[in-house]
Amino acid sequence: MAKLAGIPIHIEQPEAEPQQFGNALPILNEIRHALARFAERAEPTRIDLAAIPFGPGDEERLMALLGRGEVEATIDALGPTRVWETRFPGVWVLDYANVEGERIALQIEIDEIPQMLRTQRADITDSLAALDAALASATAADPAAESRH
Amino acid sequence: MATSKTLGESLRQHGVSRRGFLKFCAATASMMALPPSMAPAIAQALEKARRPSVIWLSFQECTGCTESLTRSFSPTVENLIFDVISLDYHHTLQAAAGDAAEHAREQAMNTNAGEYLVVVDGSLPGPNANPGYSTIAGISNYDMLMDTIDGAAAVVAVGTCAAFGGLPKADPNPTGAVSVQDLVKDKPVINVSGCPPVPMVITGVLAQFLTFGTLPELDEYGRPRAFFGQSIHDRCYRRPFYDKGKFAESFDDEGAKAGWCLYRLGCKGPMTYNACATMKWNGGASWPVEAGYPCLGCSEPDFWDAGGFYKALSVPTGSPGDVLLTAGAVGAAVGVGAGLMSRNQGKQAAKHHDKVTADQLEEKL
Amino acid sequence: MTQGAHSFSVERGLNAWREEIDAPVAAFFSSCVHCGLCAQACPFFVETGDPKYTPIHKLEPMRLLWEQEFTLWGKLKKTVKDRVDAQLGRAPKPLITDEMLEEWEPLLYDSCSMCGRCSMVCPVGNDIHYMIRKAREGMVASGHSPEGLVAASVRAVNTGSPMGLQWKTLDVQIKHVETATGLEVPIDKQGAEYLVLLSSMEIINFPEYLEAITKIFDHAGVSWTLSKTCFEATNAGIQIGSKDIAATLVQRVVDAAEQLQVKNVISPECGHAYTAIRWEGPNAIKRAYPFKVYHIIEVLDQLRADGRIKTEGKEMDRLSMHDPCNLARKSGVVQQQRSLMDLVASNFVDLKEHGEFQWCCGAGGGVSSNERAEPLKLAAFKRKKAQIEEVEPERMVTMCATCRTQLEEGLEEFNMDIPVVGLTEIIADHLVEKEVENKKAEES
Amino acid sequence: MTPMDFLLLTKGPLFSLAIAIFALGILIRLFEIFALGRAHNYAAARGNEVIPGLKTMYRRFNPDPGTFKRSTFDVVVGTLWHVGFVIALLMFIPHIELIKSTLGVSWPGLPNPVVDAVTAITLLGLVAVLIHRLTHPVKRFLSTPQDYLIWAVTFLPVLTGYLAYHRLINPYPLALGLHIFTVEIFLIVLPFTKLTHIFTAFVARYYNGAIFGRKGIQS
Repeated sequence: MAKLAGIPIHIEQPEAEPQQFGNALPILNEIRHALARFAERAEPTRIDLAAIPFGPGDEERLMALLGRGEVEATIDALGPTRVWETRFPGVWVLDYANVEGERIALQIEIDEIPQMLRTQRADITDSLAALDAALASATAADPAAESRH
Repeated sequence: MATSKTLGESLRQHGVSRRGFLKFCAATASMMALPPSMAPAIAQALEKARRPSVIWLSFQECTGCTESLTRSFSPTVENLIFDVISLDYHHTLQAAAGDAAEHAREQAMNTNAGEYLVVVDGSLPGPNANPGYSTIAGISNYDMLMDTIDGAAAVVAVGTCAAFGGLPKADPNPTGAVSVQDLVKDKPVINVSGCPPVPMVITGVLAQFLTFGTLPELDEYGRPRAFFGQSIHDRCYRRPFYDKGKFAESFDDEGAKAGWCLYRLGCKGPMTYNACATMKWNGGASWPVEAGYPCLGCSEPDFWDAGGFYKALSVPTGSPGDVLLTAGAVGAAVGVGAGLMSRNQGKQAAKHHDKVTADQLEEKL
Repeated sequence: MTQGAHSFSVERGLNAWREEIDAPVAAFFSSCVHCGLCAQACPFFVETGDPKYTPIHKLEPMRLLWEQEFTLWGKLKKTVKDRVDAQLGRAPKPLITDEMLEEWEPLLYDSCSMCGRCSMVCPVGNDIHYMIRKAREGMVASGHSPEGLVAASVRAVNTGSPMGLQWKTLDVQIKHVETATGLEVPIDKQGAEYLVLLSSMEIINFPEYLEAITKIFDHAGVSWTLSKTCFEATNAGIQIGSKDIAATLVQRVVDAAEQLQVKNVISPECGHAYTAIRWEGPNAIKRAYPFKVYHIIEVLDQLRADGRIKTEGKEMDRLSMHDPCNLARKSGVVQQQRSLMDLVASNFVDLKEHGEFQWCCGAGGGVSSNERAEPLKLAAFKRKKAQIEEVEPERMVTMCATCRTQLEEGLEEFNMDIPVVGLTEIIADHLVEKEVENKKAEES
Repeated sequence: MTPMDFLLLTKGPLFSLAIAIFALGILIRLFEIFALGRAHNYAAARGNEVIPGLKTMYRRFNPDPGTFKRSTFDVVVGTLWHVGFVIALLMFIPHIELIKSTLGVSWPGLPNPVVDAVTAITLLGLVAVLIHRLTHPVKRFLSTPQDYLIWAVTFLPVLTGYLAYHRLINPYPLALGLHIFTVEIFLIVLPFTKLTHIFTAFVARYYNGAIFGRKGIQS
């Protein structure tokens, strides 16, 4: 029996180029069709990348192909969600992570602005109420206000 | 029991914003293998969903399934789901022990009669086997299962042992192990197979139940199609190599290093239906094939006895080479014997040859 | 051993088949997949369209015997069948009955000229005509052979000629040839290089053949002879399919050749005579010959190659050629006749399928001696007719008296004005005259 | 019996049984033929026997122009499905693995989409030849129940293989089991029917070539 130390171990250098398993291009095609649909009918699309059998390197290749555009945002809710527009305007990447920074979902969204970034109606209503409350309490606390009446 | 609060309320109590909730729904949709466009429907349903009571029974098992579930990085969406279910009995996880634990189970059954979910991991000795092989609090697994499912809405068999018998049932099956579906005939049984199952698949099934209050569509083996609808082979990122005929021939050859197909190393991907290839393991880090290891087919019935982990799927289990040689040798011997008999027949015929003469022919005219 | 008039029986026929079944037959029967391609190679099927004329079907009774008696599987099946019959108390049905053989008689004789074309196209490689020849052994022994062939066989054995021709008839011919040519026809010349055989049909229908070879052999300085004891080359035993009769007839040739101590025997312009003496004869008498056997065309081509035949002038009309099956496909003589044609024809055109893939005239294999087969013989000729029409020759050349007769009769039947000539005669017509030749030699 | 039980049965004992019957049967058939032998030929040979015999073994794959013209369908479709069958049998990687495990020899396979296309063509070809057999006067006349039986046992492995590959039968172990099972039927039936032509055709062709070759003709 070989001693443990006798078993040769050599560490291979990580390859410079990520290996390609050919799954990035089909997604890019799907994005292209979604973008065409949006241009014609203003129909948004969301693509869940969890359902795609990516091999190692496929995701990096796709992201490299999509590149980065002008907009970038972070939403802080249940952990960070990073949102950025790719170099193809209208094509967004949404990278959802939990509070520990581990990814829980990765999506591509084709829209003018991703759903996640929009403020929801209910929140606006709540926000109006909150603002009113803030105003009321501010007014109550301001002695100068009464003197104006 | 906390079934009165809806999931929406529960989440908001946890300080989850609407954007957070939307994110949660997007992740849930992804987990349930639903299209992202389903997220609003999920949001709507989840707002109103109530916390179901869950009773988790562990029989002849290795706790690997529970490990799979609880060892996933926390806090994840899976855990959020767990926060909103009421896990009323799980003898590995719960603090109570002995009579108190059993009491909790009985109480949950009574309070939520007809509505609770039973999750089972592990196979159990069948009704004809010696019940002593596995008991909890002096109760045989069989009795406990039959008693508990009585008022259940549905049963979820988690792991290949519960779903198909798994390791305990493997040849020669000393404990007479059977699967849950072998015993439970009058309740819906959902099999979430795998050894262990992908954690997100377990929670995905629970999420579906509490989101829509319905059971998922099942395949021939009672598994949710959403996760078990496609074979590992069909979703494998190494599939193009299979199609091109590029194979790793051993675990350390150039093909293995280049990430070629593992069919020849015994990969059972073509006959295995599971979500590993897309959902992956350890928070999406990797999965067996990506790690260079052939799929064992652990989510399939009788995978332990399916002819060897490192034998290619198409390879017969016996030793056909020997059979071929033996039968061939016997065939050759018998053939020569039979042929010589026939040849002798010809010789005998020649001996009895009756010469045709012109005189004989002439008399015919 | 049975003797006498009524000795022919199914059992005797089956016994003959048992003698005939060998490894090739077993391989052939094991391989047939009923694809029917052999039918497309058979003029009798092609021109009648009747599937029963499919060549392999003609062998079905022999195949049944092979399967039951020459395969372990067949023997097992028979044992089981017999057991079942015994259990049910019924008599086992015979595998092959007299009625069956009677039904197959016309298939094996009237609709098969043993041309061997099917053997060339069978995709699994079955040599069907090899088996037909063997099957006929059993047909003779079971008493199911056509009257015409039986009569020809009897005449051949009893008179020395299938047509009952006597030496004196030939003698008249010889005198005639000698007068016409001024040359001697050698008879019973000891130690001659070649013993020349003739066929009765030639002597009666095409006397010009004897004259032609007399001239050619004189021209080329060949030492040859006829034999008074045996002039007949044809072998009715081969046609009817009886190696016993065949052996008797071949033995006469061998005796004559050995008596005259010739080195070679020449078969005339007759296809079946050639295959009979060349290929079947030694096996019928079970010994190799002390002499060689040639078809006249082979001899002429050898003389040509040796420069011993000098010709002048060429036929100017459009000539085509019919290869006799027995000579080309069944004996490998294909190039020789073409080399000879080049010598004497300026406008020669081959039929589209020729040589080993030629089509039979329809008269071979005993069909021409079988009056019952007359309509089928004419039907099969239509294939040849179609081939001839494709190339539109002014005359046809052949080198087999049976083929030549069939072509002449067939073309006349269809009112086609295309004369048929023998190749040997054409060569004889173009020989350089001796005196001229001598003069030329003196001049140079 | 579960689908996996069925698969294991077909991959294990049934497969061993099938190849035992196949090997026993086909060797009996072949030796039965060879043992019959050939009578000594006394006629002086014009040509060689061995070389033309071997040539004919190959040449009958490639029919003469006249036969091609007269039987175009048989030649084209017949060749097509035979070649397709052999390619699917010998060039599909899982099959090569099976052969390697049984006989210890292996060779590179073809890409699956190629084998898939070839299999589809083979299936169509087989259906076409069945229709041809049912409609062509000579073929219909010659055909016996055995001809239809061997068509079926040839068609089924190809069909089930195609269905299994495309997962048109579920669950997969059942699909694969059915495929292997139909192959076993094929192997068992082979030695006792004219499927023996797979082997004996080459013997027959050799004899044909040798008989003609001796007379100086390449058949």
